Amino acid sequence: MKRRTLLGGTIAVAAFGLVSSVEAQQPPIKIGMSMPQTGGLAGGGKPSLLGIEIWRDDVNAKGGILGRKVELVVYDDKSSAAETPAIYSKLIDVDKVDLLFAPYATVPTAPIMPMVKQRGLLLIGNFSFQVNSKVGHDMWFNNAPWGPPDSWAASFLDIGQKAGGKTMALLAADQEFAQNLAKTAREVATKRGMQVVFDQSYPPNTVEFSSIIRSLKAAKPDIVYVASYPPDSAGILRAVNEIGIGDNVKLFGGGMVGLQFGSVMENMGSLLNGVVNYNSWLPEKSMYFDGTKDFFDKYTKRAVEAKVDPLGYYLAPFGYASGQLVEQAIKAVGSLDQKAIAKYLRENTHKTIVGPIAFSADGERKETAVLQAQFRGVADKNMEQFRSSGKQVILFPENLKSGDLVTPFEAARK
Amino acid sequence: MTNAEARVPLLRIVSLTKRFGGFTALDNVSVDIPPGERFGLIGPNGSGKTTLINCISGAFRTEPGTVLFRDEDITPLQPHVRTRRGIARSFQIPRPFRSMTVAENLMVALDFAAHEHVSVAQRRDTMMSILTQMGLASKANASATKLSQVELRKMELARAMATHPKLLISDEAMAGLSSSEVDEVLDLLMSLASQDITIIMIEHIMQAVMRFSDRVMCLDAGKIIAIGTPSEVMANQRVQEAYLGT
Amino acid sequence: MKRKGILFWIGAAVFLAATFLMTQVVGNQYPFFAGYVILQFIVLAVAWSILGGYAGYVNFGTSAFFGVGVYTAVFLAKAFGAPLLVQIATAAAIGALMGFALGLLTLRMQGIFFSIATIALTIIIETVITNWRFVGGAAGIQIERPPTTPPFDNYVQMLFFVQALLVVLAVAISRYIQNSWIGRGLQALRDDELAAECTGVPTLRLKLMACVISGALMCAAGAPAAMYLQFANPASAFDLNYSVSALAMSLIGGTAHWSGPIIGAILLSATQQLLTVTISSEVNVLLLGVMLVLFVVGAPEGIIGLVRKIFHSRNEGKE
Amino acid sequence: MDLLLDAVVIGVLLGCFYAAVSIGLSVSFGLLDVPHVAHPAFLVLAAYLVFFINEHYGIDPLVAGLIITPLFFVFGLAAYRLYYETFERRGSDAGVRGIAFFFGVAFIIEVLIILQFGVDQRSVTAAYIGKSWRIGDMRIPYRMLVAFGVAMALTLLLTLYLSKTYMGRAIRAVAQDQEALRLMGANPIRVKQWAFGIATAVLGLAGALLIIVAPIDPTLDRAYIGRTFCVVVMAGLGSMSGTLVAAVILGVAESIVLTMFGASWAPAIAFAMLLGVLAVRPQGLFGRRS
Repeated sequence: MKRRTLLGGTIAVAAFGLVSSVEAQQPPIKIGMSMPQTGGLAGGGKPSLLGIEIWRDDVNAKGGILGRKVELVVYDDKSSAAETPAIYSKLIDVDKVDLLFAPYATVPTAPIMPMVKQRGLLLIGNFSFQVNSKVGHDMWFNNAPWGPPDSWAASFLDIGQKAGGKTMALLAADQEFAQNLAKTAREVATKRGMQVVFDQSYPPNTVEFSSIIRSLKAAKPDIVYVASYPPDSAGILRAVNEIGIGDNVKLFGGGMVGLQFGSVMENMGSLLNGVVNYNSWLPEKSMYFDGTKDFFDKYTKRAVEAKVDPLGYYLAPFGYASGQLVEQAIKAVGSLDQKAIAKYLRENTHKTIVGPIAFSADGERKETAVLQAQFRGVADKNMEQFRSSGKQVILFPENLKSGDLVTPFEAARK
Repeated sequence: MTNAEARVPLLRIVSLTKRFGGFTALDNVSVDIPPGERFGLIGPNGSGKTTLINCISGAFRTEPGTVLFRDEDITPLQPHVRTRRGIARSFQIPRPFRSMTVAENLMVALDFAAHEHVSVAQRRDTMMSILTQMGLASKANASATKLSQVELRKMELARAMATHPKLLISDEAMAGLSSSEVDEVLDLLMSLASQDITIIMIEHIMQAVMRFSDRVMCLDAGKIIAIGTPSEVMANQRVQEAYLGT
Repeated sequence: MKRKGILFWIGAAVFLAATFLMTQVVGNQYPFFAGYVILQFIVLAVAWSILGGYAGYVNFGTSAFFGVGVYTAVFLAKAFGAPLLVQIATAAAIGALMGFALGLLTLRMQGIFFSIATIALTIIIETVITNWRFVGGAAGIQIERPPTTPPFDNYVQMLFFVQALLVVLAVAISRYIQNSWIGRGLQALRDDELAAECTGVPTLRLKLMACVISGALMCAAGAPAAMYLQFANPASAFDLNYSVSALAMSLIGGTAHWSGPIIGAILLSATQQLLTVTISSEVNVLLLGVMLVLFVVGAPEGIIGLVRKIFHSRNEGKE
Repeated sequence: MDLLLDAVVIGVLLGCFYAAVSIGLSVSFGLLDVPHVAHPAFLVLAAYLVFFINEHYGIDPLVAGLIITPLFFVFGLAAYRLYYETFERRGSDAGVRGIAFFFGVAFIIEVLIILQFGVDQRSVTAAYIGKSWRIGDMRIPYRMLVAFGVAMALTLLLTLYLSKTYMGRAIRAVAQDQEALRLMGANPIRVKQWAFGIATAVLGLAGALLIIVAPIDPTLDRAYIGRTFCVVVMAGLGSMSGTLVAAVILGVAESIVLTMFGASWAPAIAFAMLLGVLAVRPQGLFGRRS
């Protein structure tokens, strides 16, 4: 008996809190999401959220959408998949939000995909990787620049092959995102008849990479494709610097998460030089679109107060872009009808601060806009240097290219 | 003692040896204890008394040597099985079940060691009669942590009694007690012995051992150095050396 | 005793009827999502306290059992498309086996050594699952729910009711254990293992029993989580959070009585659910820490202990 | 063969690092029986303080570690006092509740770190980070040599302290028999408090090592609960040199698996070893209990 009253009480309190908060005569447009603000993904979740918040403030300063203000309803999912179903149920059934954004990253997003599909709801993805491939939801749109799943590995291997690379080593973290990257890399390599001479997954929380790098080096690969997570990325680069990687390596990097974050880059300093890694946005001339500069002016100011990544290149502008996507779609459709919004998003190309975005049928980008960029001339302990162009030279895609590959890897590190 | 029964010992220890690493705690100990005997076990500290008890009650495993109880080899049996066969003990440092009341402490023994299945009410009666005999009836519902030293000793004996033992081993049940309390506990043990229970008593208080025992055995460095009537053992030179010499 | 037993079963029946009615009447989905999580933690806490509370063996491996439950369900769903009840039953069986193996391997160890061994076991099992490609490996796996079976028109409602059944089962077992000779034996061995053994308590067998029952229930609680999340990855399924929560809930509620872990689980997980959708930040984690410290310091016997203190005049230790 | 030798060398150094971060626990848990699951949280906290000092004053991380050592000593004294007042004083069965208490403390520390330093990964700079020492074909990172040095120093100092000084012997005595100690005229609580202070103080240097060897983030402590307890238990409670040996065994095993076999199996191997040790020798390799 006791447990039911308690449970009922909880729900009543939760529901009550909501009813009282919405009182304006023109109800705001509510956009609901969970966002990792604690746990392992918080380092990405926080800047991403800040990007979305800046969009909200910009939109509201302009008078909102359809004359209605935008309100964000955000809960912390603690970077855990176990939390998101209840949170999104709350957002849908209790908060009755008008639109849904997905949390940053794949793991927290995966459990809500079947749910939004079943209910026929629009979901704007946030840097998750291939969560829709099995679910097949036609109202899913990912803000990430990934594009077709294999394009990422393909572009990296292209660069390597052009530089004369024939064999590949693969080093991946034993965690979901890295494993997905490694899988596509393996497939692309097989398709191209490229020999994989080293293929290892290392466990999370590996402290010391010297021994792994040593055995990787012994395999003498031309191309080293690394799919790693923030703490390991730093450890791997350190070990590479200390142990060396051999003169035959022409290209090193690819899928190292973490080298996009300001604090990590600052800490790594000159160790980064020569690494060719994926990215989503960089302060190169080719990357500035309408509003991009304005956005970063605001972000830089607010990031200090919020204690989040001072650079915020990787995720924050895409958070802003998510907002721009729905903003344009709602304005064009003239209502909050999710089916219509989805139709509009699918059929048009949208202008955002990260460039034009067009979606293919699976809700991913039509074409990949994942950058492959090489670190050059990076000095130690200097955050500000990354704000100027030339520190990360874009090698791919062609239309954004800002320089050529320096190879071999050991030479590029100097 | 001199009757025919004495030839079928209740407890029979044959060439028992126990080693801890390189240290030999018991060295080829053999002894028979006939039913109904009051058996005193003495020896200086570290002579192997408690080790011997642990071997009898099953807390320690022995490789060479066997322990026979009522003509059955109990060497491979676990302690709780031995308890059910009729070997009960108290501990040198009392080990009550602290989260329980005195009554509950005894109920554990009655629940697990009772031979036949009896009703809860009957078990309660048994418990109360044991407590009354031990002079603990008024403490039945007190927490075991609230007992005085002598009460703890008595409760341990009561708990051991609740397992319906044929052999009761009392390990220094009088240590740290006042002389009047020693007498009290000694009287209790005597009265238990008169109920057809064989008792092995380890004790440092010589007077108590002398008064209590039919027979006394003295251990030193894991070996039996003397066994016989109390006065014989006391007169033994090696016993005197063991106690006074080292 | 008898009357209390009847009251208990009436209460359980009312609880089940109410949860069932809720699935038929309430249209809003959120109570089921949030309620499911709370019920799941009740089962975990109750199961944990059978070994951790009654026997005093602190199992840090709740997440190992939970995760194995999740992956049993994932495997069965993927390999055979097995229905939910089969998943749960199999998970319980595997959990029992796991508990038995863990017990055999480790119960001869005293106290904290057992806890450390359970940590080791968790990491080993997680590594095995991480390297098992069939169930998705490290990358995780998305699982499709089978169609909903009547009388439920929504899968989460069904899961909610199934978890409620598990709660009743777990509580009934826990209550039975406490009131029976098993409970007294476990309590005795928790206080003093040698003394218990020498009082006739078959300690190893009782511990194994507790381990098996506790393991089976934990695994069973984990199995429906696969269908609840429709996704599983090792990092989430073997989250340390499950281990800490089960322990914290039992202690906050109090382990001296079967109702303690229930109270603790409801209090803690309801608070967490509430905080997730209100304050929703680091403060949430902070609160768990502060609550743990405060309760452990201020109410060492948990809420049950506090209540007993208040009604001290009643005869204590009985039920 | 070259690779194997390499793996062993790196493994030994890695093991030394594990020893350094575990040795405090070997005192607090191994000798004092305090179920200190917040030990890794204290460790991460120390690492963050080292980061703070390094970042703001440009002081070498090892020196920074030494600077916070007295602070941590006092912190340890206070922590034990709190622990004693709430648990040991009330008598037995602190076990479960002690664990819960320290879990709570660990969570609080974690959140405080997030509030103060944010969730971003942090690391320090020093001359010996990022460079390596060449011997023939082999290259050994200097930071691992630092770990080696610190671990050796800590083990040696603690072993000497525990065997040569009056207080050290009292600490070992308190682990064996409190009553005997009381008879010696020493206050066991004082002794334990002092020992806990020392156990916490060594975290200053250990925390410096943690951030020297690899970058840190606020939730890193969770990864070290298993490792540190594994080392201390495998060693056998309370043996300082045993801690070093057990940690080195763990490090070498991990390193060999990482190099020679599937890297992803490394954690399972390490912990399977622990289970094996516990099953055969429940008292650990160098256990104090017979």
